[in-house]
Amino acid sequence: MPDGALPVLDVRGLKTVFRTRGGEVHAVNSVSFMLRPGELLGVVGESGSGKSVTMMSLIGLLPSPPAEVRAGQVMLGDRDLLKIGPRALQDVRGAKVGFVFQDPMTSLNPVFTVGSQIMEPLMRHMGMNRAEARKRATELLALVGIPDAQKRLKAYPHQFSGGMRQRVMIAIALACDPDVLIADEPTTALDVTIQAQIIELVKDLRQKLGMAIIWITHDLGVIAGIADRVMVMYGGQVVEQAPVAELFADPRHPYTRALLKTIPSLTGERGARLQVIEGQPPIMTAEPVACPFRARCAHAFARCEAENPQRRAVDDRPVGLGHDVACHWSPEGV
Amino acid sequence: MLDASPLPLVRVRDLKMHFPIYAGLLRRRAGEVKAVDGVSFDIMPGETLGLVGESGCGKSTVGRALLRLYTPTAGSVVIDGEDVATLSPEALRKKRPTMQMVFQDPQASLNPRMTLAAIISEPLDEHTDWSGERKLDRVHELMDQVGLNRAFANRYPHEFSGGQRQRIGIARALALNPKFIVCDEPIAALDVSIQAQVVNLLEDLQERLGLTYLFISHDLSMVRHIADRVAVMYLGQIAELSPRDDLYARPLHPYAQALLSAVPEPDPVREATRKRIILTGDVPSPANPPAGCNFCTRCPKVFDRCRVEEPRLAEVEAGRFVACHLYGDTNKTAG
Amino acid sequence: MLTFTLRRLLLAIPILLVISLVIFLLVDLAPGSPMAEIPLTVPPDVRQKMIEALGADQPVFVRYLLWLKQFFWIEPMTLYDGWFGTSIVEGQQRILSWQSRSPVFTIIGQRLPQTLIVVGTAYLVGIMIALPIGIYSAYRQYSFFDQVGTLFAMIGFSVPTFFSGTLLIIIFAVWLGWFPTKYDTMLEVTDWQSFLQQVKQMALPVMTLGLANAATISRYMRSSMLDNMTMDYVRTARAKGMDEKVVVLRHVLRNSLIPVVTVIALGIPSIFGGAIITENLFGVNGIGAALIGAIHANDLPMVQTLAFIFAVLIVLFNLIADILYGLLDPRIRYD
Amino acid sequence: ERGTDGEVKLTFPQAVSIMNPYLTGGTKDIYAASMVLEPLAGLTPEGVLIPKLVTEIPTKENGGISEDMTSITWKLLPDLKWSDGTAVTADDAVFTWQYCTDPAGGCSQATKYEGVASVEAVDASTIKVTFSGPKANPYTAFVSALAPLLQKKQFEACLGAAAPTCTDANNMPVGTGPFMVTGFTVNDTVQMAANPNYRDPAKPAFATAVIKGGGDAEGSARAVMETGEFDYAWNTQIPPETQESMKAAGKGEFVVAFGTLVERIEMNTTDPDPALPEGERATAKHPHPILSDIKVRTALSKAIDRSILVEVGYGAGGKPTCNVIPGPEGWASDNEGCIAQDMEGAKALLDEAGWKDSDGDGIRDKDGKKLHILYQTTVNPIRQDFQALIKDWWTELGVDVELKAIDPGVFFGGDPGSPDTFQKFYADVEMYANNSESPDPESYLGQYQCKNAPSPETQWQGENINRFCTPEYDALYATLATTTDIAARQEIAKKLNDMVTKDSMIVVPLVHRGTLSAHSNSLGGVQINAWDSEMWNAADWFRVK
Amino acid sequence: MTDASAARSKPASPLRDIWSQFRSHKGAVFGLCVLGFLIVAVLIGPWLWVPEKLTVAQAIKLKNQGPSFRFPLGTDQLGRDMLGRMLLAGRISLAVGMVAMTIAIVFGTLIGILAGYFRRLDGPLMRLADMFLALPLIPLLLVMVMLFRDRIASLIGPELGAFTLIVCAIGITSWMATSRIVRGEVLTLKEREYVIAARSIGVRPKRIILRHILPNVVSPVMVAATLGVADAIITESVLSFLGLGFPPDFPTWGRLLYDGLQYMQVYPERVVWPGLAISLTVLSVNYIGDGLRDALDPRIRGR
Ligand SMILES: Nc1ncnc2c1ncn2[C@@H]1O[C@H](COP(=O)(O)OP(=O)(O)OP(=O)(O)O)[C@@H](O)[C@H]1O
Ligand SMILES: Nc1ncnc2c1ncn2[C@@H]1O[C@H](COP(=O)(O)OP(=O)(O)OP(=O)(O)O)[C@@H](O)[C@H]1O
Ligand SMILES: [Mg+2]
Ligand SMILES: [Mg+2]
Repeated sequence: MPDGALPVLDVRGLKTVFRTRGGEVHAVNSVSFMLRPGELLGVVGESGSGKSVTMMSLIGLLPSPPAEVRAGQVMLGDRDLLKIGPRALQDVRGAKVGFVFQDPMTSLNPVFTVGSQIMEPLMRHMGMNRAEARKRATELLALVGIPDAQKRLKAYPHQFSGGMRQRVMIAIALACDPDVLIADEPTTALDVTIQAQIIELVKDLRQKLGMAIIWITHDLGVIAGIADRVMVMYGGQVVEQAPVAELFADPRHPYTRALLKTIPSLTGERGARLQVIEGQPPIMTAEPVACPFRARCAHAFARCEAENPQRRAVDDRPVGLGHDVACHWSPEGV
Repeated sequence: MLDASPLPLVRVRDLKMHFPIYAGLLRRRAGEVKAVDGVSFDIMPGETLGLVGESGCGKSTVGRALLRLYTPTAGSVVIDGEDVATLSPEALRKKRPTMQMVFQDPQASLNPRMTLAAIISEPLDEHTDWSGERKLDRVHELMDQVGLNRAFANRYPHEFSGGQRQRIGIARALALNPKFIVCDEPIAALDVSIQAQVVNLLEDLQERLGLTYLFISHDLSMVRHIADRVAVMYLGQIAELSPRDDLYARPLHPYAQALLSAVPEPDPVREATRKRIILTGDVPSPANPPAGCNFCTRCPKVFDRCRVEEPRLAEVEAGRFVACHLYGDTNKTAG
Repeated sequence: MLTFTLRRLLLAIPILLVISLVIFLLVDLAPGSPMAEIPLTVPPDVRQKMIEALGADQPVFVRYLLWLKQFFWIEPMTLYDGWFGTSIVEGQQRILSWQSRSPVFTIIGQRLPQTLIVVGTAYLVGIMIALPIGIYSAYRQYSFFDQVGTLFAMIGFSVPTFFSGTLLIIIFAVWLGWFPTKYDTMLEVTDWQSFLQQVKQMALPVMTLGLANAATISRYMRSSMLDNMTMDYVRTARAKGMDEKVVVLRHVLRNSLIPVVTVIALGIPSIFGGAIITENLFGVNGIGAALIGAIHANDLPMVQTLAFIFAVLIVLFNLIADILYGLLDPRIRYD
Repeated sequence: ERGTDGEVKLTFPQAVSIMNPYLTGGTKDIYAASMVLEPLAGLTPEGVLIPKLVTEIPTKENGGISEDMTSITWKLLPDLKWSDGTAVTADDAVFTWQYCTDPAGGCSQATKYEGVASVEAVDASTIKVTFSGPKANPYTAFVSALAPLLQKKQFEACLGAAAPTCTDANNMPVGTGPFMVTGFTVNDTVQMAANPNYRDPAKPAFATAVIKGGGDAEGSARAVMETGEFDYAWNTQIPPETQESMKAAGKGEFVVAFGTLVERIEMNTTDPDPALPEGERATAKHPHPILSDIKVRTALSKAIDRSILVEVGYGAGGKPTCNVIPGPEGWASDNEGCIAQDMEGAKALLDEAGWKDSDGDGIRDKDGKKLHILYQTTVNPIRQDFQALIKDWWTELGVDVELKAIDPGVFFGGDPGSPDTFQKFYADVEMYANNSESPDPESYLGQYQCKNAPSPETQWQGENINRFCTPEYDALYATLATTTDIAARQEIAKKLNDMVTKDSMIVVPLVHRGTLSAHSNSLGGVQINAWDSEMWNAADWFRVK
Repeated sequence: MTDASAARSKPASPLRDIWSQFRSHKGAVFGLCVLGFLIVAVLIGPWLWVPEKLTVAQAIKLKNQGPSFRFPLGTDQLGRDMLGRMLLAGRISLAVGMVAMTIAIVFGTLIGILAGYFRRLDGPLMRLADMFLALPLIPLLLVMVMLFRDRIASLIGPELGAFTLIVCAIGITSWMATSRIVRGEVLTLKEREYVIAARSIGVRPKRIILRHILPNVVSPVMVAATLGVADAIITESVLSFLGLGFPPDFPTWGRLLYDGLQYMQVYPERVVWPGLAISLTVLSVNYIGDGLRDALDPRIRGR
């Protein structure tokens, strides 16, 4: 991964809120990250930490109302996706940015054939005619490992198993050779042998097609297997970000550290009890003024109450490119 | 192991659950989906039996048939001395507090129109005559137990993230202090920090209340942590049933081997070097299972006999039951 | 699919027989007699003779059996004779209207075209107005357009056709003089001129009925669209970068149309049944006008036959709606 | 000149069902048929007989009627042809008589041939009708639109039970009238063309005629008076206000035919109390507890202001009346005593009868029984207005009035199983209209004979709705049946009229109603007629240029 | 932010929640106000607005007047005060509309739920619905009225009897659409996991239906209810027109509308008032239904 390459996606200070009856929910607070070409960025974090909302905010997929992107910049190449307006955004979605959602059962339209759903973006973005699109769709299906692709184009989603549907979703997302593929927990609804198939597939495709990928998941095992870099989110914020090996070897944020300890292993020692992170995730009804993790943090001190920590680099690489963390505390001492 | 120990809490014998397919002019039965086709196992009091297997292999169906949410086609399910499979509706209802379930899909298993408090207290409404105050206390207690903020009591399911929703489901199952809980992939949608809490919680509860679990999951590392014994299911049948440590150390059935190798490890170094057995193809349809061994269509070690003769679940080592011709004919069979 | 259809058709036969009996008894029990329109100056004994001549003095069951025979044997055979020049049932009494002494089926044959043209056009027009309104109202829920659409629909429901029809007559026929108020059933469309005239004379009844139809269907369309608008696949379509138009008009609409199409199919029998008040108001000599006339004149054979045909259509279109559902929704397959 | 004026378009609120007047009672059918089928003689608007297919009206003077009044002989016009070109002969008349008197045929005009012993064809053009006894009014058979001539050739196969099955003949009868049927849609449209064999070569002026049916009175009137789509609308009974506004459009005019139609209130002389056992309820066994007293009946009549009723309900289409036989001239009694409302007199009468408001609740009572009256009629906007007004007046008298409106199909249906028929009369008073179909009211007056009272024994059939029964009336009526002198008959009729109205107040006439029809200004020659079909002179109609 | 030891929060009353959401629905509030106004008007109106007592002769002179201070809505062809009649008519029409609609809805929902939930009842009940759909309405009503009018009238008096009969007649001839829709919904709801979850807790069918199924069929039922009110009011007018309805001196909106038709051209206000009243009622019921549907759905309520 050439460190100096220009990022394909550069997100700065993204803020998204939901207006609800109970007031505003600040789901995403000043999230910044960048994605370099060909890189696979893993995003982990607690449920509700704003992973999905962040990604959907990027390309305007959140229903508005209630969602509102308050601030930030999403540079895809040299364009700010938050500024270009809905029409231009449509040209980006599916073409430059592909999206794979968590639930393959409901994410495909039940009344259209799989083929037509794959062909749609091809005809929309690549200007293909039907025949071309069909040909390409067949290739795509074969690419994602569905045998007998020609015939399967005519099948309806309900005739596919969950794993196959997820492959179809991936085929759709890949259809127009996007620069960025965002996969929002693509394997959570599947089980391990199928998950293994999908992961192999994505690895394979990445090698062949060389696009940048954002992979959201709960599963640190999956991240360990495929990611180049990892971004850890908590309470709507990025709390730590590092190359995958560094993160697993030297986690800096108390949350990341705790997280890594909670996971049972398939092969290692089997402890009597799993490590847990005590306490509850924060309720994000106001703009955060303090560290969102402080209530559950073993190392919290006065400053954590008073000031929301900024991301700082752990070493000499700039924030966002190397290893950085948003914490007032550091293992070496404050 | 099956006959040496005291009386099992749950004793399943040759459980079959066939869903009929109707066809024809007079809606005759035209065939069946053999979702579960002859499953036998015991669960000792206080034990956790892990049930793993691919999607659609019939894990949930086993779980539901155990609780008589489906009426089994054949077989018996003796829970705490009573055959649940044949109980009368009223007796069954009385029996329900003993056996509970945590569901797979946290979104779908919660009524979107009920508040969290109402959902959790529903079993209490049904089976106790407690005062509102007392129920509320219990609800709050349960919410604490499963790690839900008390302030959420009046929220609706859609206002929670996936993980939080599942904890509501667990709280509901715990409400009546059951003896036996079927956990149908209860942690699948939870994030890791919560998974740990929940699993610890389940373990605590087991310790404190002597609960017995059937723990259905596809997270093999978690099953390793929580289960005492593990049954690996494939296409409506049990492929291997072994004590946990034996299984993870040395899986016998080719399917169990593939499954274990597919589990990702949260360690980039080891992940990079590990060898996986990637199975090809999908599970055959349970309405039309292959002749011979169920796994023969995907098995990397398949040989001729597999395609004609169905292997029986047999004890090949002490306490280890496998249904595979690789291990030859053995004398003892389970059940 | 075929067997499903056949099975349903077979099942329909006993139901229809029961319905026919119930209708017969009901119509018969209803007070009033075919002599009500006879002037009071006709003395009772003459009335009695007239009733005997009609066969109206026979016991109910005799008349029912006769009617059954006429309906299921003589009438179809008459048709057969007419086609093939045979004379299987020549001379046997067909179902005769008490009011006009003409065969009921001849009258229906004369009237059906008018009903189909006028009421059918109105239904089409109604659908054509309703769908866009429903779609847009749902897409912009609570917008000004939605509110106006709602208002329009509500007015459509709440204004009886006798009122809206008269209002349209006063505006378009009396004040503006654009359209005639009486439908000329003898008009034959031969050239442009007569076609224009036909269009003109259909304008008012079609407007009256179209308004009422559009109101209902647009409501269904709206709510069905709203249901589908929040589905996951809609998000997928947006993520693919599809135009808003494609998302709404292809993905959402196609799914939303499934229930609406069945509702539309269920409404089709009412086309055959005619629009009683509207037909009467504009002098369209359709089935509806025939029915109300027959009811007023206590023309039992006519009422009975029409009601039964109507029942057959309802049963039939229920089946068609089911089949349509299966055709439109690939998830549903009737075995 | 025949056929030069194009098309004449008529509209009827009720559509034509059948073109054979012998198989229908519906006025709409009879009127439509009258443009095609003709009787031997018709009646003028004045109620005078005129020859149609015959050379002259037979009388005793010209020898057409036998001295003993037992036979009448008609002579057909020479060279008379059916519209299909065949000759009209006396055989057709004989056949027509056979047709209507066949017991299995259910002929609705059977009364027209009542008392006819035989009809013979003396020769090809001479018809002799013989009665079973002396017939005071011999002009019933083959007279007026109700009893026209049928063509034997066409109807020969339709005698008796076969009558209803002859659909073609019933719908498209061959006639001698100015028009012949060219197209017939049941309950919708009758299409007609000028009869090429009509006896007057210059008539009719119109080449074709159309009768479109259906809708309501208002729509029919509008189609003539406002939109001008039609030339003639029959029976356009609409409120006076609407009449005025339609007239203002200037496209046509309303015409009224006054026959003998009288809107009246009938008083029940028997007790309709639901508490009475079925079979005794509303029978002569139990006289009415309130209305048996003539004072009460008179008081109720006096309280009504008939001119207001006319103004509200009919306008030019009605006149206040106190008679059941309000016309024609000569037959009507000059009784006008009820026209002026007399509220005070009515109150006094009730006081006198012992009905006093003893408890001050505004309702009179006697012996602890309230003066409560159930007042029923059919559903009809004008009748409901009348009910409202009359209820007001009666309430002012101190009567508690309960109203009920019944579907006309049920009310007039005569179904013995229904409690709501006018014959059963399960009410204290009821309102409807009735008329004599011919100027001579003999059969009409016969209604009030004792024997005609409906009762369970007669399956509740019978025209003596009030169960009025006095020997004097029956006796006087018997003399009417044998009196042949017109003047004497008229005297008797007036007496009979008075007996049921002003003398007994059994029948309380309200309004003498005309039938209101509308014709466009461009239709000439319309002469409205209450005694025969309104289209009686359709041959003379023409387009005003 | 997080406060695990938060003072125990009483469960907020769901009614209050629903009400607060309902209040935020402008249309619903409008509907409630209009309907409330109409109901209050017809309930206490006849006491507040007592039309002058006129003799027939006086009244006739004042017939067909336009609106004025003396007669705010004008007079009819008999010189009766229209406002007074509208108010009286509204009482009956509103009552008939609401009660008949309620009967139809309750009946339809009940049958729909039974058919959808209990497999064995499905066939028979749906055939019953088919049959009712196929029956000719007018003869059916005629028979019902013939058979029962006198009996009911002798029990509870002519007016109340007519009311009961009409309301029942309309109710039991208009439940079919609702029951079909409800059945369809129930069939899918029954397989939802939360219903299975409830079964696994041992919740009795009655409570499953009440708690889990019923609230989820509210929205289609609301639509049906809206249509039901309008239908009932209009059917009542048709019944009155056929002589099956109330005694003729009882005005109803439907009847006033029908009566006014004849005068529509000359005195358009005669049809405008009852027409407006019916439309307003239907419109407000619709909006209330909309609001209620949203208010009852927590997913929407959240917005
Ligand atoms: N429509 C909505 N209305 C209100 N709040 C919302 C809505 N959608 C999301 N949120 C809130 O936004 C926050 C972030 O949600 P998000 O879905 O991004 O979490 P996540 O990290 O993707 O969680 P998971 O792993 O469970 O998918 C959560 O607190 C959630 O409650
Ligand atoms: N009600 C039913 N009717 C017919 N077939 C059914 C029914 N329920 C389940 N099946 C079938 O039975 C088989 C086993 O289903 P089951 O839900 O038990 O699988 P599972 O192992 O729980 O899968 P997952 O991991 O996806 O939950 C599947 O093929 C399924 O299609
Ligand atoms: Mg998410
Ligand atoms: Mg499962």
